[in-house]
Amino acid sequence: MDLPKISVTVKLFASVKDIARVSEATLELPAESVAGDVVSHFVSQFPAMEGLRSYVRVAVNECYVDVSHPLHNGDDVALIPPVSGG
Amino acid sequence: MDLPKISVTVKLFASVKDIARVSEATLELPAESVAGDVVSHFVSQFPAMEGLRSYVRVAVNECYVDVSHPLHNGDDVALIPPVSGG
Amino acid sequence: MIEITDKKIDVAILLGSVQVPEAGGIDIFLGTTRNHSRGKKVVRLEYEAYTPMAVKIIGQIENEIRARWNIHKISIVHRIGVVPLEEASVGIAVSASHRNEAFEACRYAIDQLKKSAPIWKKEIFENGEAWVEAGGHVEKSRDERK
Amino acid sequence: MIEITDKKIDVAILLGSVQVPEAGGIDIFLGTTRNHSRGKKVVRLEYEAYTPMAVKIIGQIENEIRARWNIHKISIVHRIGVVPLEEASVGIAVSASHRNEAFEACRYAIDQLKKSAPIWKKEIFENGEAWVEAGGHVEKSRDERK
Repeated sequence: MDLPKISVTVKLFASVKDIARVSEATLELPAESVAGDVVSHFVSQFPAMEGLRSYVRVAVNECYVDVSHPLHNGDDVALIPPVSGG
Repeated sequence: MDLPKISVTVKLFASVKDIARVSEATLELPAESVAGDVVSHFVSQFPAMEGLRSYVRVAVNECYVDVSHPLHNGDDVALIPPVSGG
Repeated sequence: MIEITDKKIDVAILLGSVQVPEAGGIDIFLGTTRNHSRGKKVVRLEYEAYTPMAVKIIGQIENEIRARWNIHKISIVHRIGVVPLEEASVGIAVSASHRNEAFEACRYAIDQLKKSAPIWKKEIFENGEAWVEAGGHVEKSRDERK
Repeated sequence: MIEITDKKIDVAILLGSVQVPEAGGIDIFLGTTRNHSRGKKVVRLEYEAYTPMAVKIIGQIENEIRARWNIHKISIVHRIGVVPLEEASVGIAVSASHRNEAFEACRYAIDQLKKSAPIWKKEIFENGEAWVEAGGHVEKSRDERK
């Protein structure tokens, strides 16, 4: 019996986008996934992101969230490398 | 025997000018006069300046000076009421 | 006025956006592209933003400022894309009845924007480029990044 | 640039006068005519200066600032004559490599100018006027001042 899945849109920026060579991706995740799981997914797929792991913040639906924040189907997830605007 | 005299130019501004109704005057003073004597001269001539006596600063040749600053012939003396630029 | 734009920031428009008859003091801060960074010669900067979230975060900064200081108007504009030398990447204007509030609120706005707005700066050097990211600069030489 | 002028202060010119490729931050302060003062409705302001001395004193303020902060350029312009509501009576711009210096130097410049530059402000109300002088306001009603 398959576990239920959710689908989220992931937005990538700056160095993270350069490493992944993509600015947006759709990700299928187990229903009980949390924000940190999206980071883990990308780090495992792109080892070059490992160094950023401790620095990247996650935003869900345009709000910063904790890595333990539960995800829901249709969420907009953004990986936010350390910001440097201004 | 007359005491020697000096002549100074006095510049008046803002409320002091309004009271004196003149923006510049030439004043003959005894040779040993100091900056404070110019203030005294105007206060005695215009009693309405009495209230300003403790607030007015004196500048000689475009520099703030103490009331005891000795005056010389040809000096430019300015009576500086409390400033309010900006 | 809160804006993320790819156009040059016009300081006269920025000023006009906060001018009100009640204001006695206006402080304007501009962050400009500097020709040097960490000992290297910078040719230009390039900015990228997560625009809708940046607008939202900057709106939150405005709310915090209004709760802390008695100001009249505040405008925060950030430019994205290429920002040549001397030009402004960010412009903040604050009007208040008294100058103290204008200065403090403006200073707070730029400090908070730098901490939390999802905007990224890439420094373009003569022979390389780097995303500026606190905690680690991700550098590439011209040759590597084909 | 240090200037006492009877013309409107142009913020774009003020900004241009301090822009250099070495600058990372520029702070601009504008003191503007407010429609209220000590509970009264202000119609306009009028400024008078002892111009040559004001230029000299402002030059000394610039020297003090350069001794205390590492800045690139500073411009201080004061307008005299009538200054209508919302318009600037004073404009100060400071460029520096880092924003902290720009903010602090700009703040210091306006604080010192207000303390020592021989410039005077007259507030024109609906039915009277007053020279603003710390330690005592010299007021006249419209009728008295014929």
